[in-house]
Amino acid sequence: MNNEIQHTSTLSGPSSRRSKNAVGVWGQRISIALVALIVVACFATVDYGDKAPMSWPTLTHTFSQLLRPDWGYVYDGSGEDLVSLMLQTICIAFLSMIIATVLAFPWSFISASTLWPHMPAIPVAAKFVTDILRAFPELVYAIVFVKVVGPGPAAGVLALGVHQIGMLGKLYAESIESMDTGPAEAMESVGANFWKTTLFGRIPLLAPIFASLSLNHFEIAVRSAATLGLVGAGGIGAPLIFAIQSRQWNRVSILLLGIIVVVAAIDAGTGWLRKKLL
Amino acid sequence: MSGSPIQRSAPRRALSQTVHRHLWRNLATFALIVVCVLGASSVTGTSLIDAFENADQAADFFSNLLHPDWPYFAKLWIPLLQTIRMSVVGTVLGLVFAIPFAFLCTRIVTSNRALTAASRIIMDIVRTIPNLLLAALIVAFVGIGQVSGILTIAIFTFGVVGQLVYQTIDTVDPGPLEAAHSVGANRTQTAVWAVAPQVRDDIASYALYAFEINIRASVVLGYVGAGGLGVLLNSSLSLQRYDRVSLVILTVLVLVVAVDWLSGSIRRRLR
Amino acid sequence: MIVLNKVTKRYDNGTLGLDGVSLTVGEGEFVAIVGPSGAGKSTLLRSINRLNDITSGDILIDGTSITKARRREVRAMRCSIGMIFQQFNLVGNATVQKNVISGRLGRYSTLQTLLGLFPRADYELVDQALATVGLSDKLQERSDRLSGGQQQRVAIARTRVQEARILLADEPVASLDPVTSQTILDDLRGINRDAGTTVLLSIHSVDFAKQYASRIIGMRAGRIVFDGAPQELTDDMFRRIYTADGASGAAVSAAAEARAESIADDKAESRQQ
Amino acid sequence: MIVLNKVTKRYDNGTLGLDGVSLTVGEGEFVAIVGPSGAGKSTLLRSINRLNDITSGDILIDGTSITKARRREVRAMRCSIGMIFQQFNLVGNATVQKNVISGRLGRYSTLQTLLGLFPRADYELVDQALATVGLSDKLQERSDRLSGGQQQRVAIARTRVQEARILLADEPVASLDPVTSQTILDDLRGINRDAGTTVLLSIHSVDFAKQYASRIIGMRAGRIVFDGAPQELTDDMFRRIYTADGASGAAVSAAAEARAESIADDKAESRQQ
Amino acid sequence: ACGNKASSAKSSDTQTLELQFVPTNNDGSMQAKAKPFGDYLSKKLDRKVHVTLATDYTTIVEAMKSGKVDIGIMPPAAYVQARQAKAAKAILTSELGAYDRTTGKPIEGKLRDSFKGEVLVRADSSIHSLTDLKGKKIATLSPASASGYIYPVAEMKKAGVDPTTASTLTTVNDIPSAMTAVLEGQQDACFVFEGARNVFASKFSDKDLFKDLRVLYLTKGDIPNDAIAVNPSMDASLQDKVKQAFLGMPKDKEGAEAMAMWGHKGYVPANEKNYDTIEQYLKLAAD
Ligand SMILES: Nc1ncnc2c1ncn2[C@@H]1O[C@H](COP(=O)(O)OP(=O)(O)OP(=O)(O)O)[C@@H](O)[C@H]1O
Ligand SMILES: Nc1ncnc2c1ncn2[C@@H]1O[C@H](COP(=O)(O)OP(=O)(O)OP(=O)(O)O)[C@@H](O)[C@H]1O
Ligand SMILES: [Mg+2]
Ligand SMILES: [Mg+2]
Repeated sequence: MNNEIQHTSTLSGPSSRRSKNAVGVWGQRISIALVALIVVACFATVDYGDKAPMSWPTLTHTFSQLLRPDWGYVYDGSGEDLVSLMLQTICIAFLSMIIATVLAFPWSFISASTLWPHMPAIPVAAKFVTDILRAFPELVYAIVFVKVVGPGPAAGVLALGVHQIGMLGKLYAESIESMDTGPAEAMESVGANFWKTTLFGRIPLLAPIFASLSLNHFEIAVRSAATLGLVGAGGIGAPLIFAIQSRQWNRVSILLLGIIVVVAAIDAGTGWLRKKLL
Repeated sequence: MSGSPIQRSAPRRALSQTVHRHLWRNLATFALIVVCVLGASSVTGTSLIDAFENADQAADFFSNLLHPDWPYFAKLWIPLLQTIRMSVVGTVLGLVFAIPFAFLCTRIVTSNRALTAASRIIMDIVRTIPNLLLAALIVAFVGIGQVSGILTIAIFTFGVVGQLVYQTIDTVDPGPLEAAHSVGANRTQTAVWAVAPQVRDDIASYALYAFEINIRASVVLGYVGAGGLGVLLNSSLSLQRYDRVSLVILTVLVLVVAVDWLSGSIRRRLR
Repeated sequence: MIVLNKVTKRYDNGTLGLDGVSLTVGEGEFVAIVGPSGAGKSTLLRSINRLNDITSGDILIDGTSITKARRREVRAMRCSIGMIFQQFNLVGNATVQKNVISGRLGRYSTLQTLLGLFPRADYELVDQALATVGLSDKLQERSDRLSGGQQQRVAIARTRVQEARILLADEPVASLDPVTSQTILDDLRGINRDAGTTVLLSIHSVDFAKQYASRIIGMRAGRIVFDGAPQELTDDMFRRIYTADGASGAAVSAAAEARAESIADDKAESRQQ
Repeated sequence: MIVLNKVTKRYDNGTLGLDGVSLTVGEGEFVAIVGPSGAGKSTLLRSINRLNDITSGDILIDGTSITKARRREVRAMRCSIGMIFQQFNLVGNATVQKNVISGRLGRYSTLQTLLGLFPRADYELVDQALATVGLSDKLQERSDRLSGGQQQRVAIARTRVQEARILLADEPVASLDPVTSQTILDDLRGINRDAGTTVLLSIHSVDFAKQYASRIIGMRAGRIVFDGAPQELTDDMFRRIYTADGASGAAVSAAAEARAESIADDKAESRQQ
Repeated sequence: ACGNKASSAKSSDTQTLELQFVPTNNDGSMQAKAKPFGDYLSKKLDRKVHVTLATDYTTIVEAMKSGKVDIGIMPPAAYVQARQAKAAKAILTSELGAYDRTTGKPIEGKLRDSFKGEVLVRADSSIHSLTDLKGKKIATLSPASASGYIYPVAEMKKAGVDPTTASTLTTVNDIPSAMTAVLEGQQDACFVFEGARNVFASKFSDKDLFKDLRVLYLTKGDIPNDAIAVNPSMDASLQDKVKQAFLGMPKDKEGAEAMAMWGHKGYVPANEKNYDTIEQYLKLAAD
């Protein structure tokens, strides 16, 4: 259908354009085919029989336990109950999010390729740094920071914070790359330098996006608290892991409930803030 | 210029009429954040000075990683392929469910507020469950193995990508949506025709972002008997074989860089 | 037939977009809405196919209230109401072809849309529409790579393929040169004459309004201040629409009054020849 | 003085935006650029302050090449070149005031910008500029809550406070009613006469171009096809600019030719009176 | 004046002690409570003791190396690594309840400072000796776990079967998962600690672990219980004080309660020799 029309095109441009497009189209098709092939191959080679038959008694037992949360654990004044530990977890997650935001924010401007049209090497190098930060699993950071500041919430804060610089840095940079450049262009046209353009033409548009990405990572940090339990870095992680390992589903259930409540609250906050900033 | 009435009406310009219109509100917000940060640091006992003083300990740890055990790669590549396979399948499964669900979470495909709210809550809960717990629950139901690993990854991806996608949908340019509405398109058509093109490159990059997280998540998934790089990382760590840890991390780094490059090139193409 | 009954629209921030507008537009009319910037022209057009919910009053399309209609009904009604937007509202990273064919979305089933299976005849319709606006060569171009006027023409082509019975056009020729503008307006008049489509357009050029419309509505500050045949739009009327008690800023009004007068005089002169 | 020397701009997708344009605009001139949609008017204006990099040729501003200038120099040069964009380019979620004062960003230090400490006189300048365009009452409104014409006027106010020596305006009155258009154009002429600012504007209304400009440039398909005083823009010339070998689609050109002729005739008639 | 003030301040010269507990086997009765233990020790040692719980073996070794943990209660394999790095010195070993080695049931009132590893198979399985495990699927714990990996693997190698090449090893998170996998037939055997069936019996509502699972093999080597280790740089008098505090715990109501939360029944002085076996086995299992 489309071919018919392409002949009637009157402004047929130089022939090089057409061949370049053709290469682009073929390149695109080949890469799509390749990705599809990989996906299909992955799906095809999984051994789906490699699982135990669902055992209904286990299922019902687990669920009946999950539905009977251990309410006694919510608060007992010992400082090792859900409320106290959850508070600690929230503080860990919040601080790590702040650290990550504060550091990832400037870094994302260095690693956004659209801001460095004349020096493409800089964003590539900056992105590589965030890639390295992301390549280390959280657990490794946790071990390192326990070694540095000793076991406790402080190690958790640092571990999550450093890990999230890499994650947020990437997402921030990508949103800078895909933002509307019109307003920034207008600032540039009055002779504003990079900083002024950014302050007036970019940050107002990016603020809501960055804020919601950061808040998402606040939530992710709350979830990651479980990993911190592995190394004794504070929060609800350790009790959660102990409860899981010993199949104390009613304890798991109350801990999970705590996390859900907190995350839902953060989520509500996120929504409100996004609406305000948009 | 002929603005005399204005000049008269604004002989003195209070700060509140300049760009500092919300100065006090903004300062209060800032102060609140500072207070929260201070409060949180005292609860957690975080002190950056302490961290910097002991930075040599971190250096000590990382110096262990400087000598990768290259020959070990011979044992690494099968778990590597397992990890990639698990991540690919898990991510794709998660995405397949997450994208339509993300549309349900916004007011674009349904006007039923209750449905929207319910979808968001479901997504919240799914997203909230820590990986370790998710893995434990799934193992309790379907036993250990790859399938459990894939299910864990898929559910996690569903939660994370779903949220990112619905937040992106909330911020698309409403113009094309209006245009689609104005020709009588129903909500699904609007979603497919006016929203999807605007968010497709974001979805692509979130998908790759999730894929990347999933590769690292296999560290946790090693626990469910799903194999993969995670098992190697964990055992090398606990046996203090840092030369092997280093090789595993380097492998992950290569994957991360590759995914990042892919994400960048897809976005460039779509932009 | 479009009937507006005491329609008031107040935006969330308190601005009064429409202030008790009552209006009846008959089948097959060609109505031009003129008025100063911020008068409420866009608000009026957008209320008619309910892209804006109105605050009070009622709007009837062929006797059915669109303001009270349920969603499915609104959708069905919109199917036959085409709209050209002031800001074009194209999907920037989709091709021109995709943007144009989206004008027919209301006719396809959801499944068809998902799969992108549209009849060949529709693609031909797209080609024709693009030819009418002179953009055949941009069929597969991304729409954000077009010049302002070209984007506006894509938006017009989109409405053309919709084959609607009512056409709302919000400044369809604002970004177009005089010759292309005429082509487009001639085309709208053609649709109006041949298919009996009701056309409601907002337009800044009073000359074009007079040349094409069978009826002109003048708005200012959310109210209708003139409603009549083109020849009834006297210089006095012109002055009343465009100048008055400071709807677009008190400071400007005195100067504007003078200017409106001079424009009116010009017109009077050129009419005398 | 602006000198363009064999300037060619080819977009990444192969489209030729400008095709060997040479042009000299003297200090204090008021030049209107006319031409069909897609002719390259926006491309030309955007090349002058280097928002577009050009493919070949050279552009000199007061003897200095902006195409070869280093970034700091470009910035300094842009400080004295104002630009009104066809798509406004406002920051949608910032207030009108913030958008307007951003026109003076080139003059502030970075620290000042960071803290938002601008001189009181500048805020008054903002108020005056908004008064000139009749938007005093929208000072603290978010700019995406404005009507199309109001947004265009905010963009104009932004350029006004810049107090530039050269003004590039890309269809500054496209979304404005005739009276407001005249106000704006009068204002531009005032700046041109009083401060000696060079004004280069693209405009679709040939009438306005003739009325205000001291020189008219006609473009089509990336080339300059007319360059002369308003009175030299004969009907024949008009025809040559707007119709010819199918740059905006062959299908439309025959009809357009006829139409251009009729417009030209109209003009001839009205001039006779 | 300033210096005087600082030295006279009561708490500044007695630094907080950092104690981390990484349990060997979470036997289900363990509670994730650190406070009571910390409070008890604080009182006895007359200085603040900060207690944390963790499950990862690496951290405690690294943290002891960097001096950020002063007292570590850790699994034997981790202790051996810390000892090699000269970061830890065991002063005590914990005591746990003993098991009857024929029935697998606990023996009332009897304590032991070491335990063994178990290889479990399905009761109806055709596997009857270690060599039968050739070509079979085995669920193991982390390769740093003494009972869940090191001991059984080392002893299998001694018996002539190298499970790392001849069998398929699958690492799992926790013992219930491993036992479920064996019960469901996903795996043919699993490596657990002695008494695991007893400990987790209550978690399997529909299965009788003693009927459905059979002990194929009990490791020959004894695995010492958790080591209570201190930083070698700690001054001798403090080391002694710590030792006495732990030894006194079972006699003290408060202390006994704190211990019980972690499943410890008592403490005995550590014998470095007991840990040498692990060192050998670790080498054997690793290569
Ligand atoms: N970013 C871009 N990428 C590719 N081609 C472009 C781009 N911008 C403009 N063009 C093409 O360059 C040509 C000139 O565009 P330009 O915007 O200069 O036209 P114009 O004279 O301003 O038209 P209008 O009056 O419609 O605004 C057009 O054919 C257009 O399609
Ligand atoms: N989303 C909105 N929120 C608040 N106020 C709005 C919004 N959209 C428009 N307005 C206000 O409503 C009034 C009427 O706007 P409308 O867009 O209908 O004007 P218009 O006649 O189309 O003007 P123009 O010719 O400039 O496009 C204006 O004062 C405008 O500021
Ligand atoms: Mg409008
Ligand atoms: Mg243009």
